[in-house]
Amino acid sequence: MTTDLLAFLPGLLTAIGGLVIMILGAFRAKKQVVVPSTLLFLLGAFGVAIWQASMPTSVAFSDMVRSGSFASFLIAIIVFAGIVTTLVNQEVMQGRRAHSPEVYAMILFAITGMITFVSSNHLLLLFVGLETMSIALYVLAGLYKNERHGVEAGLKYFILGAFASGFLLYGMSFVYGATGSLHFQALALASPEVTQTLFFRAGIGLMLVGFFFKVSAVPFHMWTPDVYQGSPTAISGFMSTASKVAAFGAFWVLLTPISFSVDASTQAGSGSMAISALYWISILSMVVGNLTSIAQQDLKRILGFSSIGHAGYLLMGFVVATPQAFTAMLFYLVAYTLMNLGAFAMIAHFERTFGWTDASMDQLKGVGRIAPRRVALLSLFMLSLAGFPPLAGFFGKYLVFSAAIEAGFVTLTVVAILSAIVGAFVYLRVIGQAYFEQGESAESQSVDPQKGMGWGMVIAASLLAAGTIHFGIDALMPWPSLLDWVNGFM
Amino acid sequence: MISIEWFIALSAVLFTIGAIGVMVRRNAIVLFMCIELMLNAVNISLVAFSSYHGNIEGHMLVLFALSVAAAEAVVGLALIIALFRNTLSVDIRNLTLMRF
Amino acid sequence: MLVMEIYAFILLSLLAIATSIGTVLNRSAVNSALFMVLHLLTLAGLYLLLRAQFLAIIQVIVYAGAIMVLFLFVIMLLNVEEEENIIKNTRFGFIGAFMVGALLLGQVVYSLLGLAGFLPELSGQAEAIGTVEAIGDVMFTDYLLPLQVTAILLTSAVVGAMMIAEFTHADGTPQDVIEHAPEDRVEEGGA
Amino acid sequence: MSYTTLFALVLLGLPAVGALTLGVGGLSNASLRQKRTTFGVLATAAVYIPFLATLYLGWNVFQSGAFTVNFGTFIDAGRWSVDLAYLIDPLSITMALVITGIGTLIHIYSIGYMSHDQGAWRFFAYLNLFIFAMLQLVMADNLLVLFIGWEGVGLASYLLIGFWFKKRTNTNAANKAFIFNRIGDFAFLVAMFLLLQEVGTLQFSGLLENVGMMSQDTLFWVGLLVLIGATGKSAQFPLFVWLPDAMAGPTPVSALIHAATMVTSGLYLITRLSPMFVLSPEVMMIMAVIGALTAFIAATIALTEYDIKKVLAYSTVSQLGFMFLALGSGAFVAAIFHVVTHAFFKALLFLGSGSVIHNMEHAIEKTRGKIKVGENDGATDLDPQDIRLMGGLRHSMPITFRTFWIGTLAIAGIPPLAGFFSKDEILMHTFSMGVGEFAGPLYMVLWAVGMGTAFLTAFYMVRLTATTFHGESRLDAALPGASSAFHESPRTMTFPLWKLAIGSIIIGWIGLPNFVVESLTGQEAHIHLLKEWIYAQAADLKVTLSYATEWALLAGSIVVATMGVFVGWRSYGNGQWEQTDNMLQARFGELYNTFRERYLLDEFYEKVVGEPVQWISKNILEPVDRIGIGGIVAFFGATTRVSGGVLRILQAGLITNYAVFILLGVLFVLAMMILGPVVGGTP
Repeated sequence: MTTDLLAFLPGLLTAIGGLVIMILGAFRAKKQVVVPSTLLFLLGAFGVAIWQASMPTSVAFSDMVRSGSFASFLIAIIVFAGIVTTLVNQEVMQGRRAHSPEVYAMILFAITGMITFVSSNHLLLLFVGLETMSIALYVLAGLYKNERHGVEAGLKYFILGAFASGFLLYGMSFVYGATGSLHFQALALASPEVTQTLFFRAGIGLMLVGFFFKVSAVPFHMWTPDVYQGSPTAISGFMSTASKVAAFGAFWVLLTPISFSVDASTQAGSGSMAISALYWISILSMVVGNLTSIAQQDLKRILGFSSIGHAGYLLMGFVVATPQAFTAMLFYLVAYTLMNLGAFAMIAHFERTFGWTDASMDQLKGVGRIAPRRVALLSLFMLSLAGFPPLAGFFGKYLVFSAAIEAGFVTLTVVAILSAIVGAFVYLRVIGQAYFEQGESAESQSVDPQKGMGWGMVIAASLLAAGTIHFGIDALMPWPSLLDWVNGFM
Repeated sequence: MISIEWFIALSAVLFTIGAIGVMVRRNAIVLFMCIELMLNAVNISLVAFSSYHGNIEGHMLVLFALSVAAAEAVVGLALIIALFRNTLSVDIRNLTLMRF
Repeated sequence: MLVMEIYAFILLSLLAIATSIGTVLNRSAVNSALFMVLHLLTLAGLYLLLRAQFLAIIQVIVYAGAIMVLFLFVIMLLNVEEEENIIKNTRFGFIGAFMVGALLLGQVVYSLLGLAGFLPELSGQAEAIGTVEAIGDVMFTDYLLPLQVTAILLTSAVVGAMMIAEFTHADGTPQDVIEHAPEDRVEEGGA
Repeated sequence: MSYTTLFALVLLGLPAVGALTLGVGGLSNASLRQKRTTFGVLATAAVYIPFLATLYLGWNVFQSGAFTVNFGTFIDAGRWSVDLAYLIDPLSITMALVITGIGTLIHIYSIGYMSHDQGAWRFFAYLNLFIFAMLQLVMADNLLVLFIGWEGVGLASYLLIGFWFKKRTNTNAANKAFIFNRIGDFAFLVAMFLLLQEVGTLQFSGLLENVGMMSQDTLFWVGLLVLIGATGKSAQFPLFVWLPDAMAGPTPVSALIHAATMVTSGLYLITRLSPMFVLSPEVMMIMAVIGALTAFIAATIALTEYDIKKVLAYSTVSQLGFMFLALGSGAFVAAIFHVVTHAFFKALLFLGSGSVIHNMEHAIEKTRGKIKVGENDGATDLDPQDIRLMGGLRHSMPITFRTFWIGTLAIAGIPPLAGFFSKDEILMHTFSMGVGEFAGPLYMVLWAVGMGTAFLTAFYMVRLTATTFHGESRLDAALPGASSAFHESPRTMTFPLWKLAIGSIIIGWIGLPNFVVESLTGQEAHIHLLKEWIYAQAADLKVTLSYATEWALLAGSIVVATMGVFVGWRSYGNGQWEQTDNMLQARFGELYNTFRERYLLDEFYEKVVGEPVQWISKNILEPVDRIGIGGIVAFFGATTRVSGGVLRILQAGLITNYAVFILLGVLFVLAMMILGPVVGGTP
């Protein structure tokens, strides 16, 4: 029992943390108490996850949950995203009516769900974890309940999320029907007679739908920009990174053995078909995500569409499905988390500092003159998202693309590079808007431009910026790099 | 004895009806009920598989899906109430502030 | 006995389909919800046919009893007006939705072809696994972690629902749904 | 760490350190930014010390041959890996000497030029960044490191063109340069992937040893893609339109980046890969045609321009065209030779023009200060770069005047100035190809075009110089009394002018034609120093002409250049630009107008590329999300539209639509899973 609990310690810590914060909230605790205690629990979970990541994979709770290496590594990323979100959120939401202690309880519950989701070894636990995460996120998305934008974001996310999880559950039932088990291992070891039935294949297809929805791949992406726009900005950053890390990690473990261990050489198993579906969805996501972002005027929507495009690149890893693609995907997840969180955090900060009513591009005009250093930070994250060397985003893209080339997916890579070029234009437009355009200075002057970043923002932004730069070049450094570490998971 | 495909076919029909409902209804509450219809259709197939396999895992999944549905209902209805306070209706056509 | 089961299945499945269509097509949300309750009851009957006694009971108590009552309560609370005739207003959308649905059904049924002859008999274990004992047995051993996570899920759902549904005035005092809703509506009608 | 490694580190690292120091220093403290001279001196040091390091390394290479400096593995991808390595050989040393040497002079010049600009700190940081990236580019031992430098110089160029970003046209120019470069970069990237696929390495020595492994087709495609990459960066037809606009940047930038160094990086790349290119005569031919075409088109446009920097910009494009013609004719040494000589005289001309513009601006502003408002409204939009307003500057700016003439004669190809030797060598190679077997007649035509362009070059350069410096001052007509405010530029600006002028005179002597001595002594001669120095890297094709022909060509070059200068002087010598231009316009009519309108290339891009792209994104991509992503409209189809009134429920933003899309996606995925993979799913 103790070993079981130890294996699930990060999840345990965040769950208990959530309950504690909830109780603190009930006793009307001050933010000065709530935020540090949230951080305390998260830091504890982070430390445990990092420690566990260096250990080999083990299972606990009667084979229900995995811990160690890969799973713990992803947990660490998720918890890191939670830490940054807490730091940013406590600052940018200050003074808003929606800023109650329960927000942090919900963040912790969401992280508990993600941890369960990403480390599950059983479809039932996967479903429960996913729903725990989703329900907390529905609430967080609808946090600005007094504004129509907020309610709209929450309700859209909720209805479509419930709709998509219906498909996921249906797929699980089909797979269960075909194999008679919900265990990942049982699915992976299912005989070819089972896996080649239409029924099993349809089940995998329906489960893919649930997965595609969570990572917002086209055409399951429509909710993404709307929800990111309407949610509190720091929360949007959290949703766009942590929940995707969880989904990619969980489904990698689930899907790759099932769909690819099948006799793919005969092209008759569900493997090649799953690859085919993933292939086209990946292409669609990259193309639609990047192209549509051109026409956007709202920064948060731009990031929404950009995250759709990034989901396309990450899906490439699923298509290629080699060990190299696996490490590339893990690296890309780290890079993506850092730069996307950074971009959202900077936008959240500007929204607050300059009193923006929305995050449209026009607001950014001339900000580069008032706050050059902060815009430089934003530009750093944007450049990384665009894939400029030597930042983490470039190296991640490079790894994914070279893995695809190695495996012979030339067309896919060419499409990816083309769409990345299109995407780069959008990010540069944002930077250009901030630096080269004249702003209506009257509006900007009404706020004190010298009002800088608070401690939370400073810590968060410097962590993210340092990570974005560091992971772009750490493979060149003499000391052991992230890539070496990640390689060890295979 | 009834063969299992009848149960699965029934679940497919009910699932489809629910899905069609999601596409045609405008009332957020009814729309949500249609999603519940879909979840229940899944439950039938799960219970059927479980009973025919003689394996309890399906039953357990239904049980947990049921509690998840309950939780979703709570949050969903809360969001619908919030929508009503903002727009004085539960018509999802009012949810088009953010688009394009 | 066997023939009786077949009759019962046909009756229940037709009822289930009819009530689900009723739920989808009814103009009034209240009627939809009532149809839904009926639907859930027929499903409970189907569960009994499948020897899942515990789930049948839970279906009636939790789903039909609790969840649907919550739905009805919200419908009554908000006192939403009936939708205009949904069939007429969205005729073409409806045809389209129907076609998409038909395609989906076609695909699923096509994938079911592989099921012919697969699991023809109810398992002998079916009786045993449907009982409270069997479920309770595994619930607190093998499924301990999902159970605990579900507890967190329900907690967060309740807390979240309170955060979302509780409205406050600018001065921080709670605001009642009903308090302003009808008046506003009158104003709207007057304007 | 050996001394060579240390010096290589200094050479490659110091500009980066400089850029970082200046950038961080300037960002951190507003009062620090005012110390403009300090910034300038620091920046100059960060280029001058590398110059000395390059000299040391060059001496080493001369003594003991080429070597590589490896700083470890850059990327290890299992089957192949890329090192962070730098190649120190005669070719890279030559380029590095040009970059750091001319870079130093231009940095010194900038101290004076930017002394009144608030953004000087930024300027010097960018300049150092550029030097750093450019050195990465030329010293790289493999294509990936080169590509990093390639992108880096693009970035620095973008930043510097848009340096005065408050003016809309400047940012537009910066964007234009960026976008046109992207086209080329993309082709280059694809070429890199192809090479990696075919050869399995990006390292130059590995690549060039294995060129034999590649099929003729692959060679052609790789060559063509690299050529397109170079076309973008080196401003060749049809991608050259960004370069004239890039003159929006400060003049030292134009001199350093857009004349002397960055634009030659395409040439450097092709020369570096020359053993590969000579195996593909088709690509060589395309290259030669592009070069000749560019040279001619740009020269004709330069003939009609009135903006002093635009003339020089088009002249740069034209000279780059000459270099491409050289590459296409297999004259790789000559191309690099022309890069070196051109770097000197074009930098000289640009800095001279900067000096003139500086003077004009000063005069206009000072005089306008005296005029009462409303008295002379026409004076408010005087363009200090317009040569029609200049004239007579020889009296007030004697140093600029003299050095500018030296530059003009050098570019015109008057012996024994620098331009003569390199240009003559290029044309000789083209002629030699013309009597060769492959596409001989075509090369003959190209040679004729080259000779014509050489004449035009001399002609328009004299037009520019004479109109600027000779005749009477015309500024007085627009702004009375302005000419009295003319003055020579400060020492920091004239010092580099003199240095460059001397360079423009003597630098050509490193490439004296061998045949001159050979035909006299009858023995093999080695007076072409540059060829001796870099021959191992630049796989020059042999010239197969008799000494008599070569002498004749030499004489022909001299005659053409002299004719150009003479005719130009007769037409413009006394400042009679107006009559001559009108006469030319009357004589050539529509042709002249075509030159004047720059062949309508900008309009062409606007219409053929710009507008369709805008149209697509506005009319197709934008509504894609709005009207419900095409498919749904198509699916619900015409019936929906015909019956009308229902369309609003399909508008995006509506959950229903989103659900429909999810369902369509489900149908798609299920179809894929049930019916089997669609082509493309598996490699």
